[in-house]
Amino acid sequence: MIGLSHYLLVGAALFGLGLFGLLTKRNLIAVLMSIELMLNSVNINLVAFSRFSATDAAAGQVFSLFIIAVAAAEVAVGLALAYAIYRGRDTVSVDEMNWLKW
Amino acid sequence: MNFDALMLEMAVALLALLILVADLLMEPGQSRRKLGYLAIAGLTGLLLVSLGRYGMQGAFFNGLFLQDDYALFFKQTFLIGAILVCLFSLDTVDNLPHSRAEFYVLLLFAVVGMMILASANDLITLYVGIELMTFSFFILVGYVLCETKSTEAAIKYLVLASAASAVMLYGMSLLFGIAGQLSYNALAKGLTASPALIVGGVMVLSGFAFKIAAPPFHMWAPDVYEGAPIPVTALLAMGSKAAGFAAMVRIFAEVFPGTGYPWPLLLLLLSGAAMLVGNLAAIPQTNLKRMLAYSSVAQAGYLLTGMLSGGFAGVKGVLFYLMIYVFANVGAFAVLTAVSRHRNGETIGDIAGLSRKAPVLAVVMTVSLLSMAGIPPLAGFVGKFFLFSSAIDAGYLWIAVLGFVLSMVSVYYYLNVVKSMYLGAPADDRPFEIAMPVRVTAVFAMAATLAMGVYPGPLSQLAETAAKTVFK
Amino acid sequence: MSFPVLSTILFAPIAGAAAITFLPTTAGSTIKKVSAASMGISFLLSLMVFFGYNWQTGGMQFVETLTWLPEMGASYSLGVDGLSAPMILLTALIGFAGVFASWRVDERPKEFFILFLLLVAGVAGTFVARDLFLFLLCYEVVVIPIYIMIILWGSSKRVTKEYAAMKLTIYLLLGSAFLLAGILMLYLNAYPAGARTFSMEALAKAASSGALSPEFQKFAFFFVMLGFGSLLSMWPFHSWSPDGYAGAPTAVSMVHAGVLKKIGGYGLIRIGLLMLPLGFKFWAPLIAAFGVANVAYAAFIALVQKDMKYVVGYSSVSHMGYVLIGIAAADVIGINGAVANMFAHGVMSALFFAMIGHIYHATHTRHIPDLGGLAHQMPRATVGFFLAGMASLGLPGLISFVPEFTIFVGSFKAFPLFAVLAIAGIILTALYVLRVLADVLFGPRRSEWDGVHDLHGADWVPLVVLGAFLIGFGFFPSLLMDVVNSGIEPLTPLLVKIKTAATLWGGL
Amino acid sequence: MENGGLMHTLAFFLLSGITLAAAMGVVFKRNLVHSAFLLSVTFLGVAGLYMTLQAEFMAAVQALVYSGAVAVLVVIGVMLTHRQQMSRSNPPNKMLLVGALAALSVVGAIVWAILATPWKVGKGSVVTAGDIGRRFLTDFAPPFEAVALLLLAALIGAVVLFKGGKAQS
Repeated sequence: MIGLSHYLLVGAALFGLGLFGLLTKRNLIAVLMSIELMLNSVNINLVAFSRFSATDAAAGQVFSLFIIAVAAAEVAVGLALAYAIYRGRDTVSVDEMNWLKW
Repeated sequence: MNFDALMLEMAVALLALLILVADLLMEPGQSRRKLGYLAIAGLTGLLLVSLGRYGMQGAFFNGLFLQDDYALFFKQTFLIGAILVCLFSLDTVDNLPHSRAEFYVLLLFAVVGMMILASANDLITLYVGIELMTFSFFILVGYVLCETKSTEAAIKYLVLASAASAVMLYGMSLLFGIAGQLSYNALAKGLTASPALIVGGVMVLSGFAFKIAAPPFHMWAPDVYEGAPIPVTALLAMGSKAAGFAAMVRIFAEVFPGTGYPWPLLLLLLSGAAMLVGNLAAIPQTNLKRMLAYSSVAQAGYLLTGMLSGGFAGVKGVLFYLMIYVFANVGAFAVLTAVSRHRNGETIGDIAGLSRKAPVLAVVMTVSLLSMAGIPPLAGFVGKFFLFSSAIDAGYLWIAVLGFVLSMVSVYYYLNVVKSMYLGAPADDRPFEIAMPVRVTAVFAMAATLAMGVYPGPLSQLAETAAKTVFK
Repeated sequence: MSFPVLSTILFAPIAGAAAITFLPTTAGSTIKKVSAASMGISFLLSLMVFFGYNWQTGGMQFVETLTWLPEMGASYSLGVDGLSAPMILLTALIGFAGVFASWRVDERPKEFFILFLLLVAGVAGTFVARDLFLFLLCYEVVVIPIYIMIILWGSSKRVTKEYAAMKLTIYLLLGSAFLLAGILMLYLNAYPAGARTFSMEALAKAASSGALSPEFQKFAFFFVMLGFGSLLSMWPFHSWSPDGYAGAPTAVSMVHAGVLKKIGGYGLIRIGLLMLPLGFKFWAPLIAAFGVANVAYAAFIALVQKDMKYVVGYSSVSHMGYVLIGIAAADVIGINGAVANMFAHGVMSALFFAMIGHIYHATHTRHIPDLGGLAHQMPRATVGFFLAGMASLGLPGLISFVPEFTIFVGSFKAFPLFAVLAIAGIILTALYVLRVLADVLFGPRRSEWDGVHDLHGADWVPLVVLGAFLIGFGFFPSLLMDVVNSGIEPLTPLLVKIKTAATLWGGL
Repeated sequence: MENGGLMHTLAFFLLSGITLAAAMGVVFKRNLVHSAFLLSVTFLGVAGLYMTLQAEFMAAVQALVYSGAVAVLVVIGVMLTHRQQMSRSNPPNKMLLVGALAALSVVGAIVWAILATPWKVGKGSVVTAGDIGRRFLTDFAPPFEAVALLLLAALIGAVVLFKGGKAQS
């Protein structure tokens, strides 16, 4: 039978994939996508907890809605920045951002 | 809905919207300085109003939003910081290529975020407060888009801050899983010792460590400080740190103590690492913004010692120190703004000979830096006194000794700046122009640093009253 | 409340400094006059304090108390006793002489005198404070002005002035870091939360009432010893001192060697002995051993120095060894001698540095082999130099004979071996002092120094005031010793009580 | 979907398989456009998982906001900023091994925490959209308003940054 732990493990795997992408991706947009994966794993956790164990179940889903809203805004700002830097440099590779030490 | 509880936050938000609307009504080419004055006047008015709000205790929105002296003290810290930053950024903003009014708007949004953080009593409010502050900073950091450095710093900040948020959120989700609720009060009751608590707690702590720039999550600070426009750096240095501590102290005072794990030990490690890394890495820096960034890492370390004892004495030290850190920081960055306007650079070579060109600014810089180092009779000394004595009192003698020794080591790199200002030859012969607001801010910050060092009584009492409200 | 004498001594220089900030940079002579006036007020009042101090009744006199930080237990409270009266006189005396020794500073005089006055005020504050917090505040105030003064007006010889200044600053600050930790421990352990106080009397009472365990005292005293030891240039923490003095401008060397170092000895007695008596007793043999190392090691090094300032720098390290031995003897006579010797050494080293400063100003060299026969061209400076030299080797009839003798008498009982070694050190002192005097002042006339100026105008002031004390207290030692004794004599019960307390190496 | 049945089990494994496979594609694909589309698939998979958790409202929001808005935004971003060869547009950097080790150790810690913790299963309940809406307007009113400000800030920010990017070129 499928229980809480199954969902949590899926979340953990998603989190790990996101973290791996965050650490190893060169392209800024790819890095942003990896972060989205991590945030999704958080949401899976929250919704799973609110379904299976939470005393205040609604709070978990409210939390994940907030996270979705913020994540959407984050992508918008991140892409605007990516576009800005692309206009200046013709690249969005994180590795090539060497004005400052990474 | 209780509007009174949210009064300060809403007022700042309305002020921001007012500026946004006023900007639309103004001619495109017109100077936006008036809007800056409007922001300063509005914030000052609110600061005065807030002075009368001490002693108002209460939990609103089902206990998720707290109104207490602790939150109020932090809100005043943010207001003071924002007022001073606005004041010395007037000229910087005038010279922006575009979107001048939006600068103030975003700055005010950041302040709203910090204020929410100070009052947050549940994880959602905490998260949203953090994000509102951080989002405003993403944009402010990247504000000078003609400078690739600025954009790059913004991207780094965005990526790293979002990643830190994701890690923190994951930790929060585990805490939610254990306790089943999100408010601090419920968490305090519901958190039971379990592996998930360890992992979740560490992840939440990592998120905070990022906000206060404590190692190993401090790597963003030097780059972002260097890339961002100076006023933004100033606000980031004190605001992000103060807001991070505001939320962190509350969690560590209300949620974690009952869980049976030795959380202070983690804070101890974090604090020692921050002091060591910050002070040692600051030594070879030649760019003053980077130097101040590493110095702010070290300050985070000092501040963390105040949380070790888990009592109000240490928290009082944290509050006191954050307030005076605002003044020291504003002093240093205001001087740096003037230097940067003149030389278009912020290295130790650019500041050379400042004592001949602008003796007042050189004195302000010296006083601010020495206050950060904790040399009496400046305020930083009293702050460190409170922090370290609370640590010793709680039995953590060696971290205090380390703190004392490293703050004296920090004098080395601060004095290198002083040496450059007093001994170095000026790099050019052009007359040094100081805008009036910058001069006023700098002198005011220095006077405050001196006054609170010689007579810390009122501020320390205020901090003590505020700290006591967290420990009910 | 009567006229606040001590506050005036403390704030006259600060007021002077504040007045100078409003003067234009170019008003060099006005700046100097303002400095001289403000230091003059301090000096006259400190004379009044010293000679007005009633040593027959003893205890704290000229007391002033204001509430300051009640929630921390700190108050603004001043007072002098037999221990601090000589020290405050010394501070004002050297500060006053220092202003005149700097009369020829023409480069950025405004900054120079502001910093100098702040420095003197800070030092004065440490000696009149009856509150440990006030003491700490004043204690660290002094370091930063010194740093800036050395880098701006100092001179680079063997090492650059930047290096010398940084070394001095970091050594002193690191020492103060340990001191701060030690004092904080003391403050936190002496009384429970809520009743905590920085009052020196109350803290001393805590120790005698048994609130501080012997283990704690040993532990805390070690920190205090590191702090005050490095300030006093106790071996092996002494190496900042010769470099620092050599790099510093004359007035700073005078104040630093003359009074600032003495804060170390003063603190060891006032804080170390009175507040942590068992810790003091425990570490006393080590302090005495370090003291002997100071005497012997620094004297040997002084023998081979070629720069006059280094000779006097090492000589001051060496003299501090006597002070350490006297204090470590933990005996009324020894401590009497140590305190009096601090005063004596302060006066003579200040005179030394003032004269060296003058000779350097006139000849532009401090290199001993380059100099010689200056008595022909500079008879007045020679008198000063000679006086200081003779005092340094302890000639009877000058200020330091009685104090040094007292130290030996006092320490012989406690540390016979160390006392003998230290006496032997006097021979080395005589050697290096006489060598410098002979090589610099005497010998054949050298024509290259024919045109140099001797002391004139303001240069007289340091020689006259410092010389007066050198001779006056030499002929009438009781003027000094009676006051000192009135401060140390009341310690007898305490000293008797710790006589049998555990020490590091048992009896040596 | 009823909890515990065979359908539920099947749906869970299918959806989590899709989700994780797509997520792996997001991370390991060398072509950024492919990654972006797979990201959309991941989001839809997660929406499906929400359905199995009886969180229909969440699933709808996930599908609309994430799969709809965010994924489309990402695709637009990719298109705007990449005009060179797409096939190697998403290369890894030199930290593959370090990154893998770090990610694995974090996941290891999390998995340990998940498996070793005795979760108090049973108290949870199904949440309706009405519950959520009520909470938004009562308890969570301050963060709700703050998020509104945040979106406004993001809007302003996007405009400012876009304008800046233009001024620069």
